[in-house]
Amino acid sequence: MTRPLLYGAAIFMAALFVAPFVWTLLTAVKTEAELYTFPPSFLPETWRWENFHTAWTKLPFTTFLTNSTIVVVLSTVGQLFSSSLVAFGFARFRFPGRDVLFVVVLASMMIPWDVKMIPLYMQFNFLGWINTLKPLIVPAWFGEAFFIFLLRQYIMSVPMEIDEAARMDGANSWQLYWRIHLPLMLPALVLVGTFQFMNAWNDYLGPLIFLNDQSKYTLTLGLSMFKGLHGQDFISIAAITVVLCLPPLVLFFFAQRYIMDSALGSSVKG
Amino acid sequence: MTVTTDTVVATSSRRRRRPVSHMVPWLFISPWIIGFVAFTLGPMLFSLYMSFFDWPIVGERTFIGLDNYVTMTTLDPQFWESLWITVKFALLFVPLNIAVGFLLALLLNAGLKGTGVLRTLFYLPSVISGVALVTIFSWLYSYRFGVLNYLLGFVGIDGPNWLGDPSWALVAIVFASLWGVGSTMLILLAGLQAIPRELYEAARISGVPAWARTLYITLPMLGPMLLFSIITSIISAFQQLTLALLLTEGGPLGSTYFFAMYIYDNAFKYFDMGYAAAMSWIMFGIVLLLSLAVMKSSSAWVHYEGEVRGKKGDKS
Amino acid sequence: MDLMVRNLRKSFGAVEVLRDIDFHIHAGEFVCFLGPSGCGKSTLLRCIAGLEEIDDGEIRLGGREIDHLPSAKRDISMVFQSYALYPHMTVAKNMSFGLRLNGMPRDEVDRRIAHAAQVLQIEPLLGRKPKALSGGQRQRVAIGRAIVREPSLFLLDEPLSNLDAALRVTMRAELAALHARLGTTMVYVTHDQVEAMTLSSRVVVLDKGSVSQFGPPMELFHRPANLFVAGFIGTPQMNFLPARLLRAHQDRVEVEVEGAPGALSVPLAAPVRLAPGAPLTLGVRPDALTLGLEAGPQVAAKVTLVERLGTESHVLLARPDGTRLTAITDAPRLPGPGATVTAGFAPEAVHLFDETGRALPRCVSPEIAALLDSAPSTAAMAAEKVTEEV
Amino acid sequence: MTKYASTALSVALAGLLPAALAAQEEGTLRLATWDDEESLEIIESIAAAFEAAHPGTDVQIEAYGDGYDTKLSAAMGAGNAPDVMYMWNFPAYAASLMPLNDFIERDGAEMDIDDISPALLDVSRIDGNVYGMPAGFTTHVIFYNRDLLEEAGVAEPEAGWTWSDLREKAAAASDPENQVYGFAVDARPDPYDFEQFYWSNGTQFISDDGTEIDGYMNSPEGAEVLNMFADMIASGEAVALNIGDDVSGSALFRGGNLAMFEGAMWNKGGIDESGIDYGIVGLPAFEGKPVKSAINSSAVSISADTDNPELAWDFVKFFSSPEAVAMRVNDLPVRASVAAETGQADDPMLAPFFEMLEVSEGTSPAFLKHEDWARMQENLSAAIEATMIEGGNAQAHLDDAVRRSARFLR
Repeated sequence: MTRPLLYGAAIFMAALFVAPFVWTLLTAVKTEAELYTFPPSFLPETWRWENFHTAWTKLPFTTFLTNSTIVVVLSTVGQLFSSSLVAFGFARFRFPGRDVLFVVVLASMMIPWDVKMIPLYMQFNFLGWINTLKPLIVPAWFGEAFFIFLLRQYIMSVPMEIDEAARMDGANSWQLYWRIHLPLMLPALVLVGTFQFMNAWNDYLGPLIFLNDQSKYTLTLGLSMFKGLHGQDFISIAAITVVLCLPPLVLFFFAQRYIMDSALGSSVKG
Repeated sequence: MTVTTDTVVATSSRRRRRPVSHMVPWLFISPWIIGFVAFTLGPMLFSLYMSFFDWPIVGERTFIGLDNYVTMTTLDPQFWESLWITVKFALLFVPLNIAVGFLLALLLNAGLKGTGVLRTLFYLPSVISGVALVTIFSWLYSYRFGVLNYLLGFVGIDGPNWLGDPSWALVAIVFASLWGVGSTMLILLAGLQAIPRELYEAARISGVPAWARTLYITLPMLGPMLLFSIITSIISAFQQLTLALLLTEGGPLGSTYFFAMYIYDNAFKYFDMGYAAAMSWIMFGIVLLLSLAVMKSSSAWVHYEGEVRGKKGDKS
Repeated sequence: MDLMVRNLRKSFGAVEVLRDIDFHIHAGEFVCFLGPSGCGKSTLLRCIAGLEEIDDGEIRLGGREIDHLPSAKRDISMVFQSYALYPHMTVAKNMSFGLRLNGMPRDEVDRRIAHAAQVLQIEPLLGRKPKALSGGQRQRVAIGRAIVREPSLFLLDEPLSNLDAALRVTMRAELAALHARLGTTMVYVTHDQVEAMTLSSRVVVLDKGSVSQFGPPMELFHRPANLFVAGFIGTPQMNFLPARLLRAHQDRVEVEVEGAPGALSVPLAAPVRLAPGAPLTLGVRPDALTLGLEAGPQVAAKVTLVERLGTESHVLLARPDGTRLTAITDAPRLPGPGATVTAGFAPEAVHLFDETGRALPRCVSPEIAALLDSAPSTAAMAAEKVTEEV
Repeated sequence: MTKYASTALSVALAGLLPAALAAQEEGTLRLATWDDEESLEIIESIAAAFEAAHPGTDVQIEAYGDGYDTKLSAAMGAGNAPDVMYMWNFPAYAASLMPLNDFIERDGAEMDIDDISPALLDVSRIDGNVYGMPAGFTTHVIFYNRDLLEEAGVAEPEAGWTWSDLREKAAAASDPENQVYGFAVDARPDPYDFEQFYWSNGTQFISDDGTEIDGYMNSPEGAEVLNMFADMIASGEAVALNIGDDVSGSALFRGGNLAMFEGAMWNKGGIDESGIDYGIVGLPAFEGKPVKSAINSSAVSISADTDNPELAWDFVKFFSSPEAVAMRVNDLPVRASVAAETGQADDPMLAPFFEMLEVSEGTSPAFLKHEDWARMQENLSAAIEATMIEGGNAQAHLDDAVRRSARFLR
């Protein structure tokens, strides 16, 4: 295939994917009246950058940001550790019941969240965790099926001989996990980290159900407060949306090169 | 308890100990087991229990046996309509999601300049939270004020009423969900990265054309990640809720009234938790069967480099 | 140290992949496990390495029973077919990983790495990651990783199979030199008989999960213990013809070859107890199959192909019953394809096998006998009573 | 002037009298609302006034926006409901709410219960039990754009007008080429609000005893309502809302693209901000029939499981007291006295709301009459939407809705 064709495709796709974001950004600096014109006005008459500040200070967004950060950081660390550990257990050992258990792992992805919610609420209420950030953090320390599955698939693409070599070198199972597989999983771990970060950052139902007090709210809950039963504050929603996108985007921009930096591949085969 | 079963299976009559202790695998997966029992199994069984009740969110609960299941399959036309809509959606979404994700991953793997930026741009929509994405799409698709039809107008196309026309709304939702193809793309990209370059070089030297290299090297080597993407796509197709709930509210004329949304409505609009739980279990069953079928078929097309040896011995 | 394997048995589920494995490798020996793919040679190696659990039998290294020990405690190093280098570690880290895990002091680790790197000539590569190495370099690193641990036994699983032909020859020589230098016992798995014949002092030939013959390379060639070894060792393959025992004498037998009138009198090293008329298989290596011989029993065959290789030529023949034969000759004038020729064989060049495939004790020429006797381990082998015939 | 004076006085009185009684009632009171960020400030100031009057109490406001029902049902299902909460869907939640009859009987005189319109109390009454005290309300009216009507050369609407008047004016004002529409018809209205048109045309969704929908939901009068709206869309007099985009009528009105628009108090703030020159008039009537409006009330209820019913009741009482009601500027006062004192009842921009409240007494919304109404209503919504999309044929769609709903009436 010719390069120019590829570049053309790449630019076209990129434009397609960026358009919604640009549109949001432009909306954020418009006046409300400009939203409902036809033909649509792409550029605002005046760029009202103060919309960002206005939206941010309408509600205690700095508090929300702190809460979101705590949830995201703690849950991501926990998720990376626990899911990789469990994935390694499933990928590299044979034990009775393993395959059945793994189907259970898969199955646990398939339960609609809305039905689990009330029992979960009761349980967290019993533990005294309602209106704390714990329900949003602690479960991540026990691994999540999606990530376990993802990492297991990755580990299974690492030749078994690497493990055998390490075993012959005297590595026990923990060392095999910690010193061989964890570094090898790096690209997949960055993926998991990104996904978990995004899930926690954008989670709406969890915080809605488990948090009561505004001082505990996360950013998405704050965002949703611009949307009442009758009508919504489009400009503020757009402004906060843009702000909300930036941290994950910046993080992803720096993290993504590790996804490409797979040590595997050409290195293990002759 | 688990350890005991393990010892029984080690049939060797000899004094010899296995190289790896029986306990070790269980230690590795113990976080998940604890988490599963604590945060999933209980709620799951509880919802199964609920499904045999007339369970309003507040007030009296009555045991009604299988009534919920009987009602939904024999008396409730919406159950079948929603199921059919969801199946249609899955049939459109799963192949497209995989295909687009794969093509984008290939594009990013082609070694173009500025790939880092492209990757970020492709992934951008996945970063935007569902609620915000919905707002954006309602502007894009808007019949009167929408950018999409405005742009289509330039090329002489009179755009359809995307969200207002029952025959277009589902398609519009499929397109909108494809904006979130970023995760599939990344997963497949990570898989592509793990394919040894030598395989391509060898094939190129033997004069295999590019399309054939993709078909005969890339796809088979990508097996594990493709399998993952297919199964998770199926699951997410069946659980599709946000877009239907916020973008079309199930309309027009119920044409995007997904199964998951009907579950949601039963739970939070009609406050009928028993019925919602029963529907969830039906959906759970369907998705589980589909996934198992895909898994089962996968042994024919997925190849694992590091498969644990002695698979046959596993059964004993 | 010496490696002793006794009555080893291994199954994967219902499939028995190794049975009655029994041999003794002396300290300092270089032994190859040779056999076609699927014969169990890699599994046997992995059992010794501790990567597979054995179902029965015992493995002793230097007299110490190791079969119940985890791999790391067995004092064994292994070089994998794919090298299995740790992709995320530099060459130096790859080699030192095992040492560091065992808590070896830093300076000792450094000393050993430096030494191994010097021996293998990979000093400039120490800071690189495997990705940045060529196939041959990776091979050296894999060997380096094995030798720094200074084990009592090296296991090598087809270490040369991923290299190109020229590099393979070089590395073969280097491996031999390395063995000479280290003096450590080495066990080497290969399906390539050239490697086995050139490198090892003795060869374990495996067939369908059991040891077919264990002996020095020349012993396998000149005195194959059975049909399998006879057919497996030597290129082109030995020719086999159905035959029948006419009469057995003290030091020789008279044999009639199917389709070849007349009796062939074959000398034997020891008497056999077989009834006249017993079916035999007669084996003759291609270079001993003479075309157009005047005397003795001969078989008729049609030439199907002539391959001229310069110093010699291979003539491929087909008998009327479909049996295929190969003859090697250095005669300049050869019959063309389609011609019918007769092929004969010198009695002292033939191998005889009984109905079960076991070889009748062959009488070899004095020169060859001397060669076989000079092999270092023959005496020990005799003492060992290695009778592996199935 | 009088407004501020009276408010200050009431706050002072309210603060002094119960303060002595409430001194020992301390603790945290959880208050759940569906308010968005804009209206939240009002609740916060009311809560602050309550805290000032009840030293030692802390009102924790929990605002869930449009996630309100999801949150509340999860909390109630798990038995951890807030002490006091906004409420409108009484049939769904009644089992978890505390009947207020005893409290009202005890304190009714003190709180001057007769000042509150009975029509508003009716909405929170089930089987004779009152489950919530109204704090604010709105009825439905027509907002009209003076400039657009003038341009079209038609007179401004006046109280007592009819739908044919409206259609005439709408037809005159419509100019779709220039994105100007005479009226807006919501293709997916909230059936709760939509029932006002059924009432105005002399019918209702479901029989008074809640056992029959055939002949009600699909009555000829009902079909007439649907067909009329569909016809307005088809003839170009009105623009259809909620088919293909989520641009709201109030947004179009604020943008000057809409001459007339049916709305409620919650639309008024935004319209005021837009600077459009507009007027308000009551809903039009169907020829020769009395006009009715839906009543949307914000009531506050007490959880049946609250640990502190007395404190919760104090708060509810305070919330519907004249001073708190006066603080709620985003909807209408439930107390006639407050409406009169603040002059709201005479304000031409508010009077039509009160007029609509007066004429709408005695209506009973469908959801109070049958526990499965929420499910039946889904079929009705589908029928309305289908009629609007198809441009008519209401009778068939309504018959279908009745047929699909029949199983809930068993």
